[in-house]
Amino acid sequence: MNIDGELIAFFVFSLLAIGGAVFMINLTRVMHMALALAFALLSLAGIYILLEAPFLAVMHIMIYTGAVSVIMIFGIMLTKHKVDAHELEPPRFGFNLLSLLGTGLLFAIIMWVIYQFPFVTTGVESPAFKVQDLGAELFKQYMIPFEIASILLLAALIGAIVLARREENE
Amino acid sequence: MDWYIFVYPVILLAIVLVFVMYAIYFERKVIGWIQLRKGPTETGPKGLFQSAADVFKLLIKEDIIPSKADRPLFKLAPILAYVPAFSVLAVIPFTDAPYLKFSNVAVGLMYYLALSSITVMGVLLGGWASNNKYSLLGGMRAGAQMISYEIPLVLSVVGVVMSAGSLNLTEIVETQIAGAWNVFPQFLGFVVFIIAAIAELNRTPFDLPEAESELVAGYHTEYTGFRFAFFMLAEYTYVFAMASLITILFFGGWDAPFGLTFIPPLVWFILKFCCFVFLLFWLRATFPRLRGDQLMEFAWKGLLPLAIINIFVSALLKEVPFLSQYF
Amino acid sequence: MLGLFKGMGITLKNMTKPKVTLGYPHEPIKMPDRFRGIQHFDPEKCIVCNQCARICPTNCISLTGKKHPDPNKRGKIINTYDINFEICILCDLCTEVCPTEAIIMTNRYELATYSREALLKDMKWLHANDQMIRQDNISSKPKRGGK
Amino acid sequence: MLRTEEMVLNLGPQHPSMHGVLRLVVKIDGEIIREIEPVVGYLHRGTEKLAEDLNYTQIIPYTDRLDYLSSMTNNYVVCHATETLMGLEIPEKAEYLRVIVMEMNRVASHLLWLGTFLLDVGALTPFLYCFRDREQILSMFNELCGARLTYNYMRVGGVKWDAPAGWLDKVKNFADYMINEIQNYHELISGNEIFLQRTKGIGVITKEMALSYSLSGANIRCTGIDWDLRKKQPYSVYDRFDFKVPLGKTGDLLDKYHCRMDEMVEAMKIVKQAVEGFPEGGATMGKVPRVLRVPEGEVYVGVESPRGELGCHIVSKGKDKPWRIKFRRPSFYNLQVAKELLVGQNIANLVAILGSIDIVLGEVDG
Repeated sequence: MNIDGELIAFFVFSLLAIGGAVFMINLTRVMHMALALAFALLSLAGIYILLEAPFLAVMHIMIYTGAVSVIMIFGIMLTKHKVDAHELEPPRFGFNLLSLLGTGLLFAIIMWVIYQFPFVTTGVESPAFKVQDLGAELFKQYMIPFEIASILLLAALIGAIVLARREENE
Repeated sequence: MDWYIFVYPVILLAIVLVFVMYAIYFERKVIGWIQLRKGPTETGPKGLFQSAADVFKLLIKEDIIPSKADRPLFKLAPILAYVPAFSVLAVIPFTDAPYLKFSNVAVGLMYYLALSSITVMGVLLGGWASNNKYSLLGGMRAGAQMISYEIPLVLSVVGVVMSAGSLNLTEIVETQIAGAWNVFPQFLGFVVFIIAAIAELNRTPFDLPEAESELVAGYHTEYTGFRFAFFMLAEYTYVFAMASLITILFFGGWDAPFGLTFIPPLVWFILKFCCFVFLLFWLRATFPRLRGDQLMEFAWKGLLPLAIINIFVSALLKEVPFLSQYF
Repeated sequence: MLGLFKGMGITLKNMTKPKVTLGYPHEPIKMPDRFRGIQHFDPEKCIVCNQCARICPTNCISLTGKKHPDPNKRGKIINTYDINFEICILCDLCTEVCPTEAIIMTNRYELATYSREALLKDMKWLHANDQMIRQDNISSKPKRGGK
Repeated sequence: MLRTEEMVLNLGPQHPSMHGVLRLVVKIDGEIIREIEPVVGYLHRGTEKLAEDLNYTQIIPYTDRLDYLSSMTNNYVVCHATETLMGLEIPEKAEYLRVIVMEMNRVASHLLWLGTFLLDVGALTPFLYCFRDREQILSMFNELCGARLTYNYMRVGGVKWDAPAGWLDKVKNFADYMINEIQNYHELISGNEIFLQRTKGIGVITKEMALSYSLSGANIRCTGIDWDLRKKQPYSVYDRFDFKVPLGKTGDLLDKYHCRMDEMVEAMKIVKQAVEGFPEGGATMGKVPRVLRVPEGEVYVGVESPRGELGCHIVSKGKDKPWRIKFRRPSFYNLQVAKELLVGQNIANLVAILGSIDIVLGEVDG
C-alpha cells in the first residue's frame, strides 16, 4: 500500500466525518450539534469527490450542508436554548448495555452485508463522468421512477403545508 | 503536480483583496457622485488609500467578543462565511488562457452554487452566536432570504445549461463564442438570475439582513475588528464572484463583441465585469428596501414561476426542430 | 417597472452634476455678516450697566466692575468679564441690549476645546477676539417705536 | 405555524432610525410586534418650567430648541401669544417677514422629513438631495438672522432683522427652483414601485382615530379631514394669500407623503406671494415698552407648525415673566397614535410608520 494524496485525503475526510458524528452526539448545545452534523455531511461530500462522483458531491453539499443543516440551524435559532438548565441524568447501566448491544448488532449487520456484496474489485474501465450521461439515464431509462419520486416529494411538500395551516387555524 | 498550483491561489487572493478594497472605494465614490458628494478624498491622492487605511484600522482594532456570546461559534462564523466565498473562485475561468483557470471542473456551475450556500451557515451562526437580538433577526432574515433566492437562482441558469449542454463554465463560454451571448436567447433567465443574484449578495434593494434603519447592522452588529472585516470581505468577494459568474453565463465571458478582437480577452472580461459591479452600486444609490414578506412573495410568486417558464421555453426552443436552429 | 427606471435615470443624471461638498477643515466656511459667533468684548466701551448679564437666558455672563481710577470721573469701569461657553447659546440677546456696543458678535464659530475649563473665556480672551466683527451691528438694533 | 418565543426588544434610545432619543419597548414574535410601549423623556429639558423664571424675550431662544427643525414657528407662537395678550400691533413688514420665514421653515422641515423617511424605508440618496435643498434655506436664514438652526429671530412686537439687500430675490428664486425640484423628487420617488409597495395601505390612520387622538398636521389631513389652522383660524397675514390645503384619502403612508410634498409646493407659493406683496417701507418692530409687562390674564393661540397644531398657553399675573406657560407640542400628540398603529406590524413597517408620523424628540419631551 503506497501512501498518496488520495489516501491522505480519504483519511482526513473520514476522520472529519466520524469526528463530526461523535461530536454531534457528545456536544451539549444544540447549535453546536447541528454544526457538527453539517461538518460530517460536508466531509461525506469530500469522500464522494474521491470516488469521482463530483456531481453527487456537489448536490450533497447543496442539499445537506446548504439546505438541510441551515434549516435545522434556522429552527434552533427560533427556540430558546438553555444550556445548564438541567444537568444530564447519570446514565443507567442497563440502558448503556442495551445501546451497546444494539449498535454492535447494527455494525455487524452492515459489515456482513458489505462483505457479502459482490463488489467488482478488479479494474474495470469506468468511463469519464459526464453530466449528460446522468441526465440521459435519469430522463430516458429511469423516467418513471424519477417521476414517481417527484410526485412523492410534492405530496410531502403539500402535506407539510396542510399540516402547518391546520395548526395555525387552531 | 506543479509548483504553480500553490502560487496562483495566493496571487488570486491578493487580486481579490485589491478588488475588495477598490470596490469599496469605488462604491463610495459612485454613491458619492450620485448623491452630489465627492466621496473619500482625504487619505492618499483622491482618497485612493482610504479603503487600505480602513482595513488596516480594522486589523489593529481590539478584538471584542461579547461576554454572553457563544465564543467558539462567534469565532468560527466569519471563517465559515469567508472560506466558501473564496473557494468558489476556483472554478471561474477568467480567460481561455490556461494560467488564469484554476480548476476546470465538469460541474463548475453546481460547485459554485453549492459552496455559496455554505456561507449562509456562517451568517446564521454569526447572528446567533452574538447573542444580540438585532443580530439574531438579521441572521434569520439572511438565512430565509438566501435559501429562498437560491432556488430561482439555480432554476434560472438551467436554461443556460440546457443551451450549452454542460455545467462546465468554460464550455458554457465556448458555446456562447460560437453562438450568441446567452443574454439574448435567455433574456428571461437573465432577468431572474440578476435579481436573484442581487438578493443572494444581500444588496439593496434586498439588503434586509443588514438593514441599518431597522436592525442596526444585522448579523454583524456585534462584530468588530478583523472578524467584521472577514464578513465584509466575504460580502465583496461574492460581489467579485457573482459579477464574474454573470459575465460568464450571460455575456460570453471573455468573448469580444463586434469582432473587436485586438482588445485582449481579459480586458473584455473585466469590462463586462465592471458593468455589473457598477449596476450594483447604482441600484444601491437609487432604490428603497423591500420588506421581508414582500421579499419572500417576490421570490416564490414572482421569480420562481418565471424561472420555470424560462426552463420550459428553453426546452421548447431546443427540442422543436424549426426553432432550434435559431437557438 | 417604469418607476424604477425613471429613478435610476434621475440618479444617473445627478452623477455628473456639480458637487455640493464643502472642503470644510481645509477651507473654513465663510459666514454671512450677521452670523452670531463668539463675542468680542471691548472693555473701553463697557459702562458696567449689567444689562447683558441680566438678559442672558442661561446666565453665562458674569462681570464685576470697580470704581473709576480717575476720581474726577463718575461711573464704574469693568474689572472682570467672563462668558462661560459651556452654556452660552449665542442667542445674541447680550449684544442687543448693550447700550454702548461693548459686546459684539463676531464670525468665529469654532468652539471645540479639549477641556471644559478652556471654555470659560475671560475679558482678555474676549477682547483679543477681534477678527471678523459683525458690521451690521448698529442698524440691526430693534428700533423701539419704528424708524 | 411554528410557535416561537416572544422576545423583548428595546428599540432606542440609540437606534439608527429613532429620529432622536425615543425608546420603544417592543415585544416581538418573529418580526411581528405584539406589544409596544413608547418611553419618552430622554430629551426632557423642562422648557415650560424654565420659562417661568425667564422674561418674555428670554423665552424665545428656548423655544428654538423645542422643535429644532422649525424654530421659526416656535418663535412665532410664543411671540404671537404674548402679543395677543398685550394687544400689540405688529408692523406689516414684520408680519410678511414672519410668514416668509415660517413657510420656508416648513419646507426645510418637510425636506428633512422626506429625507429621513426615505432613509427609513432604505433609500439613501433622496436624503442627500433633500439636504442640498434644505441647506439653501438654512443659509438664507443664516444671512437673515445669523444662525442656521436656532434662529431667535422674532421678538415680541416684530422681528429682529429686516431682510438684507437682495435677500428677497434669493427667496423668490429659491421658491421657483423648489417648485421645479419637487417634480424631480416625484420622479425619483413617487413612481418607484418598491416605495409604493412599502407605503400603500400601510399604517392607515382612520378619521375616527385621527380625531380621538387629536392628531394635527399632515397626520390628520392625510385622512381627508380638512384641518389647517392657517385656514380655519387665520393668524398673522395668512388670509391675504391664496393657497390650497392638500388632503389625502385613505390615511396611509403614501397619503402622508403626498400631503407633505404638496404642502411644500403650497408653502413655496405662499412665499412667492409674500415676496411679491412685500411692503417697501416701515419698521420691523412695533411699539413695545422697554420692559414687557404682560397684563394679567390667559391666552391660548394655536399655529400650524410643520408637524401640526403648535399651541401656546400663557397665564400671566402681570409680571414680566409668565406665571405658567404651556406648549401644545404637536409631535407629542401625534406620537400617541403610534401605539395603535404599530401593534401587529413587523419591524420594517414600524420604522416606516414611525418615520411617517414625523416626530421631533425635542418637542415630544419638551
